[in-house]
Amino acid sequence: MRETQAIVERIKRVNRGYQRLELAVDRSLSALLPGQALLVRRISKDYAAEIWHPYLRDLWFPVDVLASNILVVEQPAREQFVPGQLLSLLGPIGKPLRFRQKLRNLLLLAYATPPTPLLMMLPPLLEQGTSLTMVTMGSARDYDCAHLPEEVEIIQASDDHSWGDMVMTLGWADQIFALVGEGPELIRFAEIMRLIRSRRSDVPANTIFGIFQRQLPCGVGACQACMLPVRPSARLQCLDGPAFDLTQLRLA
Amino acid sequence: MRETQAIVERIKRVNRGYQRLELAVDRSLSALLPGQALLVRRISKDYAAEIWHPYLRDLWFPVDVLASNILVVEQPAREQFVPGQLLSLLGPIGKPLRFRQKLRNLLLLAYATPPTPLLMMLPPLLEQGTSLTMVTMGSARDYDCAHLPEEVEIIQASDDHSWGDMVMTLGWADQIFALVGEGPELIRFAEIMRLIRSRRSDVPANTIFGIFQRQLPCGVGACQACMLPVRPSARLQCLDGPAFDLTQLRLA
Amino acid sequence: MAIEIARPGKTSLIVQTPVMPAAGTLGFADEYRSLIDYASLGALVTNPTTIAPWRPTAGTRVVPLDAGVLAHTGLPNPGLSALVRQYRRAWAKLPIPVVLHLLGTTPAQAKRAAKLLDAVDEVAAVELGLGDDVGVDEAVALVRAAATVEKPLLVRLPFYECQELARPVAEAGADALVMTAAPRGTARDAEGGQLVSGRIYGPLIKPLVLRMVGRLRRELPADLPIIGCGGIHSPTDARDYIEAGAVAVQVDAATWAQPKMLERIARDLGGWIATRHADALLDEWHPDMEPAKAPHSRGTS
Amino acid sequence: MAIEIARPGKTSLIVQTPVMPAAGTLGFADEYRSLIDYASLGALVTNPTTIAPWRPTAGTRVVPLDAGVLAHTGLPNPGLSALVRQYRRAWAKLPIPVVLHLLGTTPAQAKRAAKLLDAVDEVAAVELGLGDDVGVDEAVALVRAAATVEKPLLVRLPFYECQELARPVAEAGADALVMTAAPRGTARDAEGGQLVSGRIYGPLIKPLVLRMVGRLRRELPADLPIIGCGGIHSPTDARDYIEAGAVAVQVDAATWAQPKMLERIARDLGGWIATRHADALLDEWHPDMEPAKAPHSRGTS
Ligand SMILES: Cc1cc2nc3c(=O)[nH]c(=O)nc-3n(C[C@H](O)[C@H](O)[C@H](O)COP(=O)(O)OP(=O)(O)OC[C@H]3O[C@@H](n4cnc5c(N)ncnc54)[C@H](O)[C@@H]3O)c2cc1C
Ligand SMILES: Cc1cc2nc3c(=O)[nH]c(=O)nc-3n(C[C@H](O)[C@H](O)[C@H](O)COP(=O)(O)OP(=O)(O)OC[C@H]3O[C@@H](n4cnc5c(N)ncnc54)[C@H](O)[C@@H]3O)c2cc1C
Ligand SMILES: Cc1cc2nc3c(=O)[nH]c(=O)nc-3n(C[C@H](O)[C@H](O)[C@H](O)COP(=O)(O)O)c2cc1C
Ligand SMILES: Cc1cc2nc3c(=O)[nH]c(=O)nc-3n(C[C@H](O)[C@H](O)[C@H](O)COP(=O)(O)O)c2cc1C
Ligand code: FES
Ligand code: FES
Repeated sequence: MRETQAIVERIKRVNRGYQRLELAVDRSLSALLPGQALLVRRISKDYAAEIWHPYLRDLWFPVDVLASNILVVEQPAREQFVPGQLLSLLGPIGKPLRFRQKLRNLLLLAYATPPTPLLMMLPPLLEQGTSLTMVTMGSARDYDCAHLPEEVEIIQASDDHSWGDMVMTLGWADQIFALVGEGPELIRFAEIMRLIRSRRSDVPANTIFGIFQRQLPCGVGACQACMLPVRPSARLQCLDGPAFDLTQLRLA
Repeated sequence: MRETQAIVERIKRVNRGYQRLELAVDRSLSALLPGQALLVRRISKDYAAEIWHPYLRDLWFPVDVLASNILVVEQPAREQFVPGQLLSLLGPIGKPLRFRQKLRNLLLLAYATPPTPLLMMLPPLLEQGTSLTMVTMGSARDYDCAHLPEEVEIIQASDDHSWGDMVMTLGWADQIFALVGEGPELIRFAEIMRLIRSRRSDVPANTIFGIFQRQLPCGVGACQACMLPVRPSARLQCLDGPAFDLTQLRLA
Repeated sequence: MAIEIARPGKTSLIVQTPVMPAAGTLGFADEYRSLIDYASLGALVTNPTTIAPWRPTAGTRVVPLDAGVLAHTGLPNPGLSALVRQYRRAWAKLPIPVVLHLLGTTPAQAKRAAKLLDAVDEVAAVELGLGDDVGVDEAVALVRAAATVEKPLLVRLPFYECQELARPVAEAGADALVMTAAPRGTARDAEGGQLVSGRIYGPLIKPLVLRMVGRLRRELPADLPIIGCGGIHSPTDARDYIEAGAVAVQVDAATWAQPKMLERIARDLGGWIATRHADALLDEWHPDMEPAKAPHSRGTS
Repeated sequence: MAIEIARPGKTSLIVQTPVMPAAGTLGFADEYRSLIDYASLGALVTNPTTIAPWRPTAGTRVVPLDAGVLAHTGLPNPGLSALVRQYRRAWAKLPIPVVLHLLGTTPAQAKRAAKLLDAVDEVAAVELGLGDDVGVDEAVALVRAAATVEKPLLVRLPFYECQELARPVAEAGADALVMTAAPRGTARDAEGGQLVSGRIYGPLIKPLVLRMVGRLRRELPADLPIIGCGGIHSPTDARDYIEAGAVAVQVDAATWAQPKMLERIARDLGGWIATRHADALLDEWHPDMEPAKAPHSRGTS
């Protein structure tokens, strides 16, 4: 965890709603792994010209590491960036996702959120031969996946959150990572768990993880605003997350 | 007085510290005259993305009208603008400056402020044969005048605010417009009046005007935050200004 | 939907749209005529006035803050009689009721003002402004004196003493409470370099006052109308006050930065409340739509 | 320049730089070690603690506001004994004194905490946090109970009751007053969609609290130290508090957005006050300069 500066080097539109930014970053950040994030704030050279809106840092999950000092992030196209824009980065935030050894089938669920935090894992897992399925549910279906690696199977769920082969997809998955957005996340994750339990008899521990995307005030375990009701005792998203075993979460 | 939108069309650096912006504006603003100003706020197309910092509108005195819908303003180079930037303009604010009929010698004083509000009058007065002298005092001397019309005589005052030919310049002037910045303006204008009185025996009414540049919350006479202690009764900079007869001002 | 502020033995104030300017921000009459459609508003609340003329303070000041501003004017006004002479024609021409904001100075002056204003048909209601640091006893005496007016009496509470004064002021005769005046604060004047005090405006005032409104709505008699005022900068802000229990809102300094915002909020809330009562979806109203046509029969609720 | 908070019969708290974090923002010990040089600060003020363990509220929430934020955590902590066991080693390693923030719950618990903390050498002073809506009597009882501690007792006053509580709390045994806790407010939770309440942080809090500090500095006994806390986001903000009469400041949520700001303010104020006492010009100190070397003989004032 350090505070470093970055520069927006290059901006490329990847689909209707999103753009990718290449950031020149401190080399220490090239060790960042899937699941780890950055707390980002736009800054200017003139320190006295500090702007306090937005107040808290944004949480960005990079989608790629291009070189030892180039990270790629995906941002909504409506956010205005220009090459040369300076950023202050706090990070890395959180722990890398932990994948099963011999991971054969990985299922990714994105419900009412762009799947950005899931994207960084795609290339390395494909390379090691993992079969990847991503199901988009609710407004996540609006996300245009054309720029993602074509080996990833993309399934759009129907309005009732089901999809063809649902029992099979859920049953075959060695591991599931779920992502939710818009509205109370504990309620959303509870919906996901109900969905899975309704189609899959056994839901063992360490199989289904929810990835949290709360806005983090401090990112270092100090403010305790990111505390989550995990068994046996509450945990912090910023230090222990972003992924928590959904069977261990006290859901709403 | 209306609220209209403008677009930054073109940006040109004019000297070390300043840039000129060409603004595409509503045609009604091409009738703007020297002394009149605009209350300006940066806006975006997305009305919900309203940013409340800075909170109040900036007061801009245009320096030129290029065409029926192009105004030119001069801004510090450190302010970042890009072509296409949208602005909301309230204006025109204030009354045009009133020049003597048969104005032969006009003296302009800029004390600790860039002389921007004085610039719009230069070309039309030169054209009608008025002889123009501008004295820069204090930090106004840092303003690089190379881009101003060369017929304007520029004098840099010395540290004690005097200059060669001072008695003559002050005595010959048919009218004087003074501009002050940084620190309490009533005190600064009082200094200017002392300076003039010390070198010129008669200071008749309607000869020496101070141009005020207070930040105006409303610009329409509603908030009364721009009230100035003028005789016989207080006046508003936004409605009655920006120029007030310094002999009628209750100075600090 | 109209809001009626009434009390037996008094005339009523009927506000067609629950949105008005806060005293001190929109002037004495129609200063904003070229920028705002007054017909979209529920009422005009005038700048503060006093029986005696008040002159601007020597240290008139405006201090920009992060996402806000400090303002200090001394509340200049020509005194009530002169003011009425000066503005009554403009008031008569306005398409909305005029609420005259009277600064609470002394009970005797408040009583005199009440008498004077009862004779001014162009004024539909009086809003009494209580100063900072006014004690409970002084506040009660001022409200009692002002309540001799035959028009509805709104009382604007100071920010810091809002909680303490609300109930005694209501019992002393306020027909509605305005919560709250802009809080006073201190900032460094860029011009003079010293610390100066004044009224503080900005969006961050909203969560503070919204909480007070919510709390006091639960504590005060249900039939006492509360008008929310503080940091409203968007239709959403205004709706939050209504949801917290306010019958109407006053928008303050946002109008300076974005004159159209007041009208936009007024249209949104006017439309919002009308459609809500008709069981319509919120989405059917968009702030950029033209004002809704008045329903054929417009009752008072 | 060092500040000493002392009282006969008590140990002293000596703060070398008049800048510290506000309780609740920097954690319990060295959570910010990779981002902030603790040696630049005057003291560490811990997150709020209680005798009994407190769990996070079910509705933990962070609501972004215009130029600010609402936060509500429920102030989770493992209870004082467990907390001391967990953190005393980390406290011992810190280069600055530790001020333990104790939430005022009941006088009996405050007394127990006082006794417990007197046995913890790693804690240099106690800061008692008074809750919102605490009455004068309850506040006095809490302060009396906490003042049985042999270490210096700072008392943090709630925002809305600051004026009312300051004198009684001082007379009940506070060795210094912290003005103030973050004000509570209400905002619409983007997540759940309802109105929720919590602590409000942002730069616009500063002018409000700065005014209180200025006023109370003039009213309270001159030898009672006031520590200013509220909306400090820059070295200038902090200097304004010192000029208004505070002996030191606490920086709150600014640290979350800009961790280096706390250190920057600490260096600026450390340097500023040192040079001011030496009759040097303000300009000789620049916030980006390295911390000044400690003068050879460093007295306590
Ligand atoms: C207008 C309005 C509408 C609201 N609507 C909703 C809603 O729809 N849904 C929702 O979830 N919330 C809602 N809230 C928020 C919720 O009602 C508040 O958190 C609660 O009412 C406390 O508000 P307060 O202002 O009294 O908070 P505060 O007095 O600041 O108290 C803060 C918290 O501390 C707790 N607390 C205070 N003293 C003690 C004590 N001695 N022991 C234990 N706990 C204590 C309170 O319960 C509260 O949660 C609303 C609030 C308002 C103002
Ligand atoms: C720490 C600090 C340092 C300051 N330093 C300076 C300084 O160096 N130079 C400077 O010019 N100012 C300074 N001020 C500002 C000036 O001192 C204040 O305006 C004055 O002290 C009133 O402050 P207040 O908070 O009591 O204001 P408020 O109580 O909010 O009062 C606001 C104004 O109304 C006036 N007022 C209140 N009641 C009445 C009444 N009944 N009749 C008539 N007028 C009334 C007050 O005089 C004041 O000007 C400073 C303020 C503070 C807090
Ligand atoms: C009882 C009372 C009497 C006042 N008398 C005068 C006055 O005669 N002239 C004046 O300019 N201001 C007077 N004031 C106004 C104050 O100086 C102060 O400016 C006012 O409360 C509003 O301040 P603001 O502009 O910062 O909101 C008076 C205020 C009060 C409360
Ligand atoms: C006397 C008192 C007792 C409280 N007891 C508990 C408790 O047992 N558990 C808890 O989670 N919060 C408890 N609270 C905390 C409140 O619910 C509230 O969260 C706290 O005051 C801080 O709120 P904040 O996080 O919004 O600042 C208590 C508060 C007070 C004043
Ligand atoms: S973000 Fe502050 S503790 Fe996790
Ligand atoms: S700026 Fe509001 S009255 Fe002049």
